[in-house]
Amino acid sequence: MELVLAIAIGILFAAGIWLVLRPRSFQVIMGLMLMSYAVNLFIFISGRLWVDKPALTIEPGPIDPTLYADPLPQALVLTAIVIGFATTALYLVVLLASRGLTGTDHVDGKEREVY
Amino acid sequence: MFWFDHLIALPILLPLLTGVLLIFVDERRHELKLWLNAAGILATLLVTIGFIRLIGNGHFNGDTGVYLAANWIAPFGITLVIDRFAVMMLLLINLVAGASLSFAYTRWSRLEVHFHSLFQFLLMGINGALITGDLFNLFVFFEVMLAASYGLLLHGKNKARVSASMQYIVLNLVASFFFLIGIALIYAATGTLNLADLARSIGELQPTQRTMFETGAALLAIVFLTKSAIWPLGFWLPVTYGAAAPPITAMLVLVTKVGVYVLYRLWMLVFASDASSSTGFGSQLLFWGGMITVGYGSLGLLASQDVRRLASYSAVLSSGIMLTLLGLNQAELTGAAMFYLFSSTLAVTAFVMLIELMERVYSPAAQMLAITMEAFASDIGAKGNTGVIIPGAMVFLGLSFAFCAVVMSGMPPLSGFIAKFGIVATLLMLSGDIGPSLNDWLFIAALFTSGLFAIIALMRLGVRIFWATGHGATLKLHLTEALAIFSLLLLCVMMTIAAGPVRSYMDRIGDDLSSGDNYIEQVLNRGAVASPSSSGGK
Amino acid sequence: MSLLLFILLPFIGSIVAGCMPAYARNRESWLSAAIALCGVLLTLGHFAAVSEQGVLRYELAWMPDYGLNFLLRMDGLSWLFTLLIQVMCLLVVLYAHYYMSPKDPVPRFFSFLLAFMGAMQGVVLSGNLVQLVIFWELTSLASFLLIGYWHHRADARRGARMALTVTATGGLCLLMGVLALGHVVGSFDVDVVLASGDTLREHSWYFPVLLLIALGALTKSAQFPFHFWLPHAMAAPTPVSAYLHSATMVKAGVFLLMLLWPILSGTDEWRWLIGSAGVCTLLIGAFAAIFQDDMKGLLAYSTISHLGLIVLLLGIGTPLAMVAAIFHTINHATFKASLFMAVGIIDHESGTRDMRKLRGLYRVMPHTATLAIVASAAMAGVPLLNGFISKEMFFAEALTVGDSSNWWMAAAALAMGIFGVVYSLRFIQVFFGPLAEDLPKQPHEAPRWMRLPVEFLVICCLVVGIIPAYSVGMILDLAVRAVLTDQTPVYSLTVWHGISLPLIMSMVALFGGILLFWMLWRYGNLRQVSRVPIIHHLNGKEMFEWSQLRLTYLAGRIERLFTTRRLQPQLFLLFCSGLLAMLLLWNLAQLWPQTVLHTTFDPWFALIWIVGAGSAIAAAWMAKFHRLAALILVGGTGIVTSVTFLWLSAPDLALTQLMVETVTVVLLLLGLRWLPPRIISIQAARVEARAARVRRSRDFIMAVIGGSLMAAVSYFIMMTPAVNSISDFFLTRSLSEGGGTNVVNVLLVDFRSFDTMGEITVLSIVALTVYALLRRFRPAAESAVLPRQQSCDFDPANRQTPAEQANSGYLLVPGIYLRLLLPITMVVALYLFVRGHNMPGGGFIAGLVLAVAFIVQYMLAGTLWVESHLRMKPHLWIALGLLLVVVTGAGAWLFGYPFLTTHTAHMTLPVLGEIHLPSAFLFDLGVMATVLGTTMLILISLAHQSIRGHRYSVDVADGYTHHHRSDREIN
Amino acid sequence: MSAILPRPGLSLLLLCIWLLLNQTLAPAHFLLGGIISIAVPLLTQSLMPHKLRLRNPVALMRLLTWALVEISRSCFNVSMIILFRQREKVNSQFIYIPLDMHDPYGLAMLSCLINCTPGTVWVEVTPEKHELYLHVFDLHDEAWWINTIKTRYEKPLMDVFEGAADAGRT
Amino acid sequence: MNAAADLSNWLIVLIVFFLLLGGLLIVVGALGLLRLPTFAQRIHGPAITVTLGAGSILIASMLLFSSLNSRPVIHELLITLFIFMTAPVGAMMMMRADVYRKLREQAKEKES
Amino acid sequence: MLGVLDIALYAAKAATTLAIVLCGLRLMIGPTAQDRILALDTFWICCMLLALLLGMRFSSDVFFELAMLIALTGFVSTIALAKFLMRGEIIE
Repeated sequence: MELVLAIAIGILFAAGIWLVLRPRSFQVIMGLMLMSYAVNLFIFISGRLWVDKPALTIEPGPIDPTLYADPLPQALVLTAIVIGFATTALYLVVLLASRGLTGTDHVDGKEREVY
Repeated sequence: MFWFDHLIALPILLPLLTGVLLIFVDERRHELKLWLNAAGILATLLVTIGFIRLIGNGHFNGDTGVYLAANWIAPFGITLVIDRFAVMMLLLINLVAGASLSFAYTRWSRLEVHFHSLFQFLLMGINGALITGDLFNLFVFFEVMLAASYGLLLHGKNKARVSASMQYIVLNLVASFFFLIGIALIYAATGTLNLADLARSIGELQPTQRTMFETGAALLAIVFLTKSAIWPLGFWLPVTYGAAAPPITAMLVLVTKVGVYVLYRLWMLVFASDASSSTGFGSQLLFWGGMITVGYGSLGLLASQDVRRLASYSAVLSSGIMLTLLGLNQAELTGAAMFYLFSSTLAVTAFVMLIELMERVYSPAAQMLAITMEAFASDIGAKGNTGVIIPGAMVFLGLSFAFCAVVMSGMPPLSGFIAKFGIVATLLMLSGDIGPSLNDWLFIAALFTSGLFAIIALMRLGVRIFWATGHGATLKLHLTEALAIFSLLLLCVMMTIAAGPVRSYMDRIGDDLSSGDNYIEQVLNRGAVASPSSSGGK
Repeated sequence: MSLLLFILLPFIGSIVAGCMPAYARNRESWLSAAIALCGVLLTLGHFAAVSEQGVLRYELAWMPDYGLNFLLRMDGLSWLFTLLIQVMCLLVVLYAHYYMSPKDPVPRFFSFLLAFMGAMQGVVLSGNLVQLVIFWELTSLASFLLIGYWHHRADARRGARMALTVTATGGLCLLMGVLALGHVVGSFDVDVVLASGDTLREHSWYFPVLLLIALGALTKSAQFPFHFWLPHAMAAPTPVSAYLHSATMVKAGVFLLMLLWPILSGTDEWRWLIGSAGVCTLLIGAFAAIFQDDMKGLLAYSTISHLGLIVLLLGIGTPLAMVAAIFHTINHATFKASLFMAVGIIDHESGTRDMRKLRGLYRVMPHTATLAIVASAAMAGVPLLNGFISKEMFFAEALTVGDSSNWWMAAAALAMGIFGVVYSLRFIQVFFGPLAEDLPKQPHEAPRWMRLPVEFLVICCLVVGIIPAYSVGMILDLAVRAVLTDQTPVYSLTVWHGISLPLIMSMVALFGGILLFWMLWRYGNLRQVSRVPIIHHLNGKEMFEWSQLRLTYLAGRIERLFTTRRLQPQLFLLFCSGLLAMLLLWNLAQLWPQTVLHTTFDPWFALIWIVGAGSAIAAAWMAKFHRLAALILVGGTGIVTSVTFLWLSAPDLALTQLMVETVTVVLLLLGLRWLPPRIISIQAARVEARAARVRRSRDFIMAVIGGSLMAAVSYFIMMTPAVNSISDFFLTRSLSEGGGTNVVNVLLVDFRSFDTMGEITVLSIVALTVYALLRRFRPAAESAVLPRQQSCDFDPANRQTPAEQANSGYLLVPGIYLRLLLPITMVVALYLFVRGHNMPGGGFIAGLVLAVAFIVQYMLAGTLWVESHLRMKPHLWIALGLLLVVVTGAGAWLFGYPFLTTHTAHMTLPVLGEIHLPSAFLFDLGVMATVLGTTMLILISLAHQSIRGHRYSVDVADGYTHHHRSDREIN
Repeated sequence: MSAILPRPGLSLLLLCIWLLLNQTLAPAHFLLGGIISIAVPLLTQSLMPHKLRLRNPVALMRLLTWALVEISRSCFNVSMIILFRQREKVNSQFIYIPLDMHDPYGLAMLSCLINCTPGTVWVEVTPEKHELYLHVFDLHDEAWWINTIKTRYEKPLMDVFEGAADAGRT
Repeated sequence: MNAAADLSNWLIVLIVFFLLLGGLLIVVGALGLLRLPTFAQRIHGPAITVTLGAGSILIASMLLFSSLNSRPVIHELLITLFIFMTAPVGAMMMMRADVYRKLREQAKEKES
Repeated sequence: MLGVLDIALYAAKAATTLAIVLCGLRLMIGPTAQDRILALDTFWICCMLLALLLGMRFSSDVFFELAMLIALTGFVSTIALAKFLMRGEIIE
């Protein structure tokens, strides 16, 4: 299970890196999305991995923390997801603006001169 | 819990509130917006000064004000921490912010909607990053800061700005991913996010956890180094500064400084205490990175043909010097470093604002003249033995340029010189009889060389702009703009005159940072307000 | 206290002068003259005190912790220099009043001049070495400004730049030397320093200190090899040359050497360093002076050689040599200043300084000519003039160097004497012969008062030359005693010592000089020669400029080499550094065995992730040419991610992830419409291939390494046993004190509500930015053309407006559902919001759900229709939401709790039963409003683009044949 | 009345949804749900141009029950085809079915039934001839389909939504 | 499965039946999506999943929770309702998109 | 007898996962955009069912909201994509 998740994170990250290093702004935004998935999962597992634990809704009465997964990383992931969404949106709009003003969708705002 | 403890949250809340209120105000009522904005900054400044007084009078025990947001004790809740270091930075930030607002008033703030709100949000982010005591909260405030800076960078959109901000945004997004990974690693290793708790627990880490922690710390370091434009990671800086509107560039300079601040804070708090091999390694890395940055910056200064690049390279230079000082890993140097940070920041921001005035007088094209024109110019041009009469605004411009140049290049007598003198003197003082180490010598040499290069570059530029092409040029100078620049330079002068007290205050900062235990103790022992309904954590 | 006046007066004066209007020349000069006069009187007033107490001190605390106080100190030497500065200033001001043209903006001139005077005073009076350096650099700045006074002239600019560069560099060296010196002797206070000469000379740092300080001094007083800046500084107005570049500033270096003579001198290093510099300068200067055609140039070089003489005397290092040095300093100041002024007069009256043109001026300006001749005689060292005496002293000292075995010093001295006579003759020959016709102006005698300073100085020369002992004896003595306190030698200031070797030498020099001049004049065609014979090609100026340019170009090349303005390399570097950081984990590998497995392998989970990873890779593969497909694939990955969250029992995350997923897809689709078509052109592909293949493979390797590293890291994390984290606290307190059963939500709105506040602020910032960015934004022309799908004629929808499509067109039937879903979704959103505190959900999800519901309406009926039927004001939502959050947080203050402390109000109503209203609820409400507002604002601003696009396309589209998005590219 | 309750049916539906969501009949929730179910339609009615008129709920019930059977039957068929028949034997066709019903809600209901029945997918109603453009997964007898749709589905729906009055003309 | 001791066997049998049926139908639908040749045919596969597959799972869940909480738990009906409201829309849109895209491609071939 | 229920739940879960995998394959192989969209749509449904099954597995209502939300909003991205395919832009 751990191995599966680790490999998954790795693959997502690799795809993200590859795309982020591409010259086209749309590829970059795709890469950013993939990377944010990977990073979210990574934060999530920083509280270690628990399967077959009940979700983090607790009944009244004394609580045995060992029965539950670590809630803090989940809260962090939530915040991270939101911020990631916001920045993605912003980047998308900047991408459009740059495409509109410079006429190209190259990340540098100008086509790379071919030599 | 005294009334003044609640003040600690204000540096974050005041800008937020102001920004929100500014959203309500209609764009057409520009004056009102401006006054609201100014009022927000002024209030923050007053609070800051209040902090100085409070700390000075020892109202906060341990001279460290701790605020438990939402009333949860550390390390569980989020704590805000105020000490001299934070207060100094707050002061600097808000002073510069005020200046750049007054500069932006005439032109830039009318260019697009929501300038003022974004401005305040940026301040909120910076202030939050300065005073938060929680790692993830730091990330959040960094994002606030960055998001606002994106917005402001795009302000008055044009080709250059948009493509520059593409670069800036993508780099910072990736850096933010690193930030998150680093936080996750640190949490996985230590199970806490509170800075004080981290500093406490670093001693009792298992080797495994320790390695994870160090990796996380390294990633965070990369993030902050990117922000503070260390050599191989700082190429975004000239591009961005070159594109942004001058008052915005001034604020971006502050953002850079925040990166440096956080590095100092974390390093001094968490690493300075523990003496593992990795720390030494890290400081070596930091030192050399800083040195390379200094070299890069000074070469860039020498090579730069136009004003904007010159400004950005001097910013690079100053953060390079700060990083090197940190890499020397002596807490006593912090005072000198802070002094330098102050004066260089003031000078660079003032210079950045001058840029626009210069460009208003001389077309940027004229600035791109090859330097050979100056070097081998045959004695062409008017030969008569009568000088050119300079209009008043031009006198102001020239004088402020000269002031900036003097401070930035560390020439006597202004604060730049005091700062450099302080650094070298402290280094010599610390070295004692054995004399400074090789690294110290290298650094001193770099310091002087960079100063020389700055002199040459600035002089060349000044001569070209003010003397070579200055025939009857007239400048429309608005009072607010003049005021902004004047006040910044005035601060430099005051720092020079009051060098003694200022410097000793900065040294207190150094002492605070070097004694991290006090910070840890204050934060972790801070009790929450007991509530009738519930007990314990609350 | 009175010492302070010496510094304050000039600076105040300079500020006042600077503020005066441009036409106020008289007021200007009166002010300056007054200040200078006061200075002179003050100086004379201090004579008694100095001669009695030896040293006057005045101290102000500045940076006491660093031994850096504002400390003024006046001893005999500095008194002498003060006198020099003040008197010269007085004369120069008087002279300048007539010299400067009425059209000149004199305020600038006088204010710079006074500033310089203040700085110079600071140099000679400061009793603190660092402070001395400060004033030192100030003099450099002032001279820079004064040289560049006529900045419309290229030579003035160049001269100024050269002077500043050289002297400032020297200043930096000096600073370093002073700091090192201070470190060695433990203080910057001059008196302390002077007291501890032996410690310094023993110390291992002696040579570096000496070298650095010497560099400072030599650059300042234009010693070889730094002498080249002085001739170019002659572009300054003549009063400036007279004042700065002959009398005072260039003497600063000499002053410094004299000041530190007691502690630095007496070693071989000193002798060789200073002495050799002096000798070279002396000879080169004198030799070069002969062949100048510009009178000022000649004087400049002679100044250089005389400075060399003084420096050489200091280098010789005997007490008598010191006496001679000080004495010559005075003499040189007097005659050289007067000569400069004379040149100024000639230049002023005849309009040129070119000795090739000038001739026979004696006929038209007899007074000036006489003065100039006498002064140059003094320069040549003719008996009964002051130059003679000091030069004789110099000869005497030159003879004493070593013994008879090395005669070269004497030879050098003799040569210098001969050259001196030659250039003096060359100088005065402009007065003889027939009057030149081709002069720019018709020369005539200068006004009375303009000649006065010259006359005064020349009289000084005579007086000192005839009765030295009674004229300067006391002053000289004072200065000498100040420097060599106890080792003051016996010396006699008399004209006639009887026949002695020095006397013979000076006679030889005199007549040899005349002879040489005659020969050069007759055979050497001296009159027309305009370049220095042997040494012309070691041209300091050329070298300076060349080095400057080289430096700049080199810097530029290096900078270009080590910088980039493109994004991809920067990202690559960033990733590299990140990976390096992760490599720190390598030694986790040893800790491998002690890891624990929390879970058992689950094949189905692996299967799901095969899909997820597969679609991620496919997305990476297709993102360039099949954007839509890539988008869908990324969506698939997103779903797999949220399924993972679900699987690992984190429903909140899954929920948020899915909603964000949906909104993001809509967002990207809105953006996708404006991206340019990407059609593979074979040729371009082939051309690109070479460059790109390398890049691609590089990136691919990077990606693989990065991915595997990430995988390794996360695996290690999951394998290492969990640490006892702070999370138990949250679990135990969530219900009892947070008042909610959903721990994650309680974390968000209570424990870490500060984060949430920041987070929604980020959202709002982004939304405002997007709005501001797109408000007046016009999409690119070629992308504004209608999509291909809307330009085909057989689709009935293309004949309808969006509203018609929705209300009667093909969207009618779906529209029924979509419209019915709006209220239902709102109810569900409210439910999620209310239950959020205890169940998955909360304000954020609710806000997103609401936003999605509205967006669906936009998609259905188009922007115009929806907004004509329903006005939503996203700004208002954002602002209200944030405000609510802040106010809720601040509400805690009323109860004396910190910001954002939650408080639950319990009330029991008759019918409804018990109701709990936690303040976190209001907080969450604010979050919901903000999220709704931001999402709507972003999406609507994007949607408005296409309206603008349509409007725009009408203008541009006709005749614009453009295949928008070929279908091959979509799938 | 209509000022407060523009859409009584919708309000009722929303109230039911609310109570179902909260799985309670507590008075507090009745109150809250009531408020919501009155407020929401008021907010959203401007975006809902088409009004719903239910004439004959009983017929609707009957239709639904029949449809359920039909759905499961065709579900079975389609599954069989997917699992066991080789693909080229499958005869998928587009067919046109002329429609008389104009009430949008009726059409919506029809589309729901058709799409939920495996084997048939609604494409669109052609604007000119007002024909239903339909895709059938495994077509053997086109006439049978047209007949089934018109009698089994359209007529009852017209009863339900357009009333018996104009349902006669088929 | 905790706290479910009081489930009567016939109920369990019922639940199990619906679960298995649902699972089977889901797979069959997905299989149809995968192995049918053209889009117009593939779109019929998921219909099974959506209707009966989902339906039977929902029934199972309803039965289970009702018996666990020993009171009728019927809020799964909501999900059913939503599915029946949303699934047709998606299907219609996709189908129409497919149809018109095919038409466009034919038009393009005619041009060239 | 409860064991049977567990097994059945596991089987259902497995079946759903299998369905997800099949959808994923279709998602990847395409070949046309509408195929991918269809696959994505089915994907959502399967997720919803998975959520329901997990809810039954843990016998908690927590997952119910999730399932309901997917049922309610899962189709949005589907129709957005479909409309983009059909009209070239989703909000006209």
